[in-house]
Amino acid sequence: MPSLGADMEAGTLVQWLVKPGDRIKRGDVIAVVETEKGAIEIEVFVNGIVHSFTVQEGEKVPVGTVLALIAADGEAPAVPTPPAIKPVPPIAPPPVRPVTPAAAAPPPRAEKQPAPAPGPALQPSPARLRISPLAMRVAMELGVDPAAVKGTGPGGAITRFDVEAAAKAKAAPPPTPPAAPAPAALKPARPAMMAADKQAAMRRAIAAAMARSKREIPHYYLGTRIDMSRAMAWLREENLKRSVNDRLLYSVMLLKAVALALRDFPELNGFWVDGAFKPGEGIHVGVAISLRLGGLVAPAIHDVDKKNLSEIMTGLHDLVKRVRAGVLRSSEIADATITVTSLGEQGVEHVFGVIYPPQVALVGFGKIVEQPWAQAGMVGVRPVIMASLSGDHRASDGHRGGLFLAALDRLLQEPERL
Amino acid sequence: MSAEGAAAQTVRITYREAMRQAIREALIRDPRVFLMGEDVGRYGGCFAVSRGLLEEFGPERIRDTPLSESAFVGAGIGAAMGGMRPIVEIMTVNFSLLALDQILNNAATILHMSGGQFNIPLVIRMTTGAGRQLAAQHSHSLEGWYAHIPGIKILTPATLEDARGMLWTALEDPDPVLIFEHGGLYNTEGELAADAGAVEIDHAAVRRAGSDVSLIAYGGTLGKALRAAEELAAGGIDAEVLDLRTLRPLDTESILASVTRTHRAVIIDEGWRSGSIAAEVSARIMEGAFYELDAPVARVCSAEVPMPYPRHLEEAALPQAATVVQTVRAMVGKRD
Amino acid sequence: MTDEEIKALVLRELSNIAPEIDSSRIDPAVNVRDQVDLDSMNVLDLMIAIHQATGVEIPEADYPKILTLNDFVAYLRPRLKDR
Amino acid sequence: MTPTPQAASSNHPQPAGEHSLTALRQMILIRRFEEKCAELYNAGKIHGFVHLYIGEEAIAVGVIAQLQPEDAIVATYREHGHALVRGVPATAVMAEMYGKQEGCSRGRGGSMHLFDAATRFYGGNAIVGGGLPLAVGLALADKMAGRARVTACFFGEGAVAEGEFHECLNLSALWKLPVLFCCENNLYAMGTALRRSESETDLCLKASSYEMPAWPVDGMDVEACQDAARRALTAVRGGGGPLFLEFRTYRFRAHSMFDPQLYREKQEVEEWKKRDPILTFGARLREAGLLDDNVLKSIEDDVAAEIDRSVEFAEAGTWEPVEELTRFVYSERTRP
Repeated sequence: MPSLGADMEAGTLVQWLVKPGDRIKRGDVIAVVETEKGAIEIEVFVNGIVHSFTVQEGEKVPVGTVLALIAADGEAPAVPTPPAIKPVPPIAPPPVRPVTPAAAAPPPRAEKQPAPAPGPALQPSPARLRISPLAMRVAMELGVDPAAVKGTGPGGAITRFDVEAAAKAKAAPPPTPPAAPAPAALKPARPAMMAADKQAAMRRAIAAAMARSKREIPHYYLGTRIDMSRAMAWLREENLKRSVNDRLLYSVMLLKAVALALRDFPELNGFWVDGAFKPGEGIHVGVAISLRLGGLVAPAIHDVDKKNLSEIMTGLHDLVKRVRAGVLRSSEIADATITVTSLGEQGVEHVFGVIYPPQVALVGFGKIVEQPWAQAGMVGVRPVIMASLSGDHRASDGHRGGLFLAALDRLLQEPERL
Repeated sequence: MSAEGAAAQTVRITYREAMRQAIREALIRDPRVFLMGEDVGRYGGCFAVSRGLLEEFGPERIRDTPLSESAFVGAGIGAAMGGMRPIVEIMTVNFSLLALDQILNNAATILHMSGGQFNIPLVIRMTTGAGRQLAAQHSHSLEGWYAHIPGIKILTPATLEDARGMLWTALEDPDPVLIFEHGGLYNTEGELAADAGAVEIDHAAVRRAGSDVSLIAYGGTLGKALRAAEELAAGGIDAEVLDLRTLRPLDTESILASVTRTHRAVIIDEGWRSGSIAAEVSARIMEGAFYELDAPVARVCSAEVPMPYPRHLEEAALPQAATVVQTVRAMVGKRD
Repeated sequence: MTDEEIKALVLRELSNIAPEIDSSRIDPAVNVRDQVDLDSMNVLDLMIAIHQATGVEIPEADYPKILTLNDFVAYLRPRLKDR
Repeated sequence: MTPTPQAASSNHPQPAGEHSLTALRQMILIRRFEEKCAELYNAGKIHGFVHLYIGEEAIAVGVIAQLQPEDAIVATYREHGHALVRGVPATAVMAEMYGKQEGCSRGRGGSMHLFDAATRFYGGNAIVGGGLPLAVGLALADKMAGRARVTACFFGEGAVAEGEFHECLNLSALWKLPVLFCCENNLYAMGTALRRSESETDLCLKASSYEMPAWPVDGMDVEACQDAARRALTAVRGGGGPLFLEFRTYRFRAHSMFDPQLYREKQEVEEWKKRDPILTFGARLREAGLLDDNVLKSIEDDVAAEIDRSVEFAEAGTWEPVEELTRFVYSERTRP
């Protein structure tokens, strides 16, 4: 059972996606595990053949428990010789919990016993976490899960400083942005956690994060009306050219415009950690997605400023699907450098959001409504959207925030350049 | 020592004078010692280190040689085997290549080839380094090359104390010792204890204590490292400066101890980066302090180009304090 | 395709998108979005699903004409008449 | 100064009995020892490069016997004969050929690096020309210390093309150092004939350009070698500065063990073999009534026994433990 966060002690194996005898290769998703944060796909890091399951669907087991035995490639076919396989003891303190983009952690290591019984061997995980050797050591000492630590060192590496900050934060309010499971769509073979429990767990997580935000972050709020006529006209034309599978939603334009505007306002893109602002390594826009049965998550689309609209659309589409299926990757939960929330679908015109700590800004969009619009002494009717910025006054000031919204407006007036 | 005592006992002196005092002291203390090299006598030394010594000690002990690096370096080896304690001066490290055969094939190997029968108590001094617009045949820093060779010792005095004190210790050493004097240091001036004398040559020295990063330097780069440390201090980064002093044998223990204190290391080396002593130091840190590291080891070395003549290009080619500062900042990240 | 088949198809795809709905309680004459919480992504997903199931591609410009279940039937019927 | 042709060959006064037989025995010892080495090389007992002196024995025997115990010798990689004549025990030389710990260089040098402190035998230098600066230095130490010693420096004619040859002849002449330069001109530097590598093939002319006496000597005639060496040593020891002897000789065997000798005609080798120093000297001794078959047989038997002992000694020798691999890189001592 991989550790998917510092606070995770156990998980429920919801579903095996392979069966004994299946040939698997590095990168395959082999199981789904249910945690407080939702269902997580478990990826393998070895090639081989599934030998046997040691945990059955529906079982809740501690982190570190061996879930399955995999015979490495090239070994004798998996003869059922269980005594030859020595699983690691449950909850052995995981030496390293490397979590690369996919949240799946490696299958735990089992040792190959020497002759006589040539049992299948499990491979150690080659997954890498960008963390300094010292930080790793300190993380072990402080009991911090490095996978949950945001790196600020060279190339985004996790340093001792980051680990110590995370340890401090852990001692105080919950460190991570609210992330929640989506119980509705997932149909586990044997539901392990009752929907009500999950709801409650997610509610607690949101409560902690939002309370911390309002307690710690001195918010300022700015709003501006943006004429969307050019953007919407361009989008209509564009979508005419596209098949239904490739059509764009206008929210994709908003995400791209936010990301591009952020390039000139780095103080809005990043984190307030341990009394200092740490700029984000990229522009990873968290998209607030509400769940059908309540609650929300805000997973990130990475490097939005570098993606074209189609790529963002693909990312968004995929994200929404998986959020609602309850299957997210931990990097998507942890990496967002800013959050965008759009509540226009619900019909509201104005949104003033609460910043997800440790982020320092949130951009809100309301509904596009037709409004009288005066320009150059003439009054006309235009589709208008209300854009707002919730800023952390420790990291930025209203003046810069205002300039950011103005930049956002300018970008949306040239939709063809997005 | 009381403050007034200390003040009373220091003298203002240049690196060049400190070195000259060291040679003079050796000539006085040990009749086996003599100085040999190109223009060490009448000319007074290419960098004026030996000025006045010919008059004091005579041509037998202050020997001008022909421009025959291989012959007079080899003669130094032979004389050392014959019971003398020669100090051989080579004008610059670039010229020492003409004597590389003698240094590597003889000085460094005879003890071993002879199964321990013949040791070579020889000291070879030479200038190294750039910074004086002397272009590509007088400016290189090849001490890292020499440090590759087992059988010899490599000293790089960077301070007045070491300029004054390393020579005697080197002369007492039973094996060949090469002393690299950075040309940019001769005119540096400062206070030196009037009774300054021999110093040990086995250890690196912490020239400035710090907790955030270890700046590992030697010879000509020590000053740059110290300047960088001052600038970093103004930005809230507390750098430790370690002076390697001896490049062979390297004081690995002190290097590892420093990195264990600071968890980050930047090595500043006027040699070219590839295959440099900086590379060696870095490798030792990996081998011995990997789990202490909070960031990859960084190196600030000379650009991989023969040293150009114009000042701006020379400066661009050399490690500079500003580059060190930049490197450290990127490594440490933003801090309160 | 009969009207009932079309209705069933739309309801099936709608259930995939919003599993919590009780499709038997959808009023065919009332705006679907007033009965089911659908955002624009859900609407797009529904259009894609219908396209995949029937081959009919509904242009964006026609979205305002298709608000109720009955509207879907009316819109799709002539386009599916030979299938 | 021009070569002194009168020194080219001796007038062969009657060989003195005991002394002459000793010389003959030494030449035979070298010859048989090296023949044994070739055999042992083929048998896989001796490895690396092995350069045989066969044909040139008269030079080592002629010169070294004239040296005093306190004099020094610097030789080349073709130095088995020199070591044996100098008095390094055949056992220690053979053990060194084997690489055994009981070898004269503790097995660390092998065939090319025979060293012996007891007899002031300074190698065993395998860089052509590289030994000359050592000899200059050893002589410099003697001169500065006021000791009436001479350093005999052997090298092949190939070294004449090296800069170190010219640097050292110049420096030693300039400083009037007591070096006896013994050039063993066997006409081929490996496979390159002298006439194919030197514009001026008169080596004495080169040496005399440095204002030092330079005499050609018949290197196939042990008495000529003895005579020239005796007179040269007297001159050098008297403070006249260095002296250059060119011994004209020929090696009968290949340069090293793997050498098909494509560079010279078999006929040429055969011609020179007629002048085999052992045969010609033996014939003269017979003429003088100092040698007959019985005496020769007893010499040969005695030599064979000595060589057998050396092989037994080497075979019984010990391999240095690998734990001691890094000894003799630096002198072993405890520092204060």
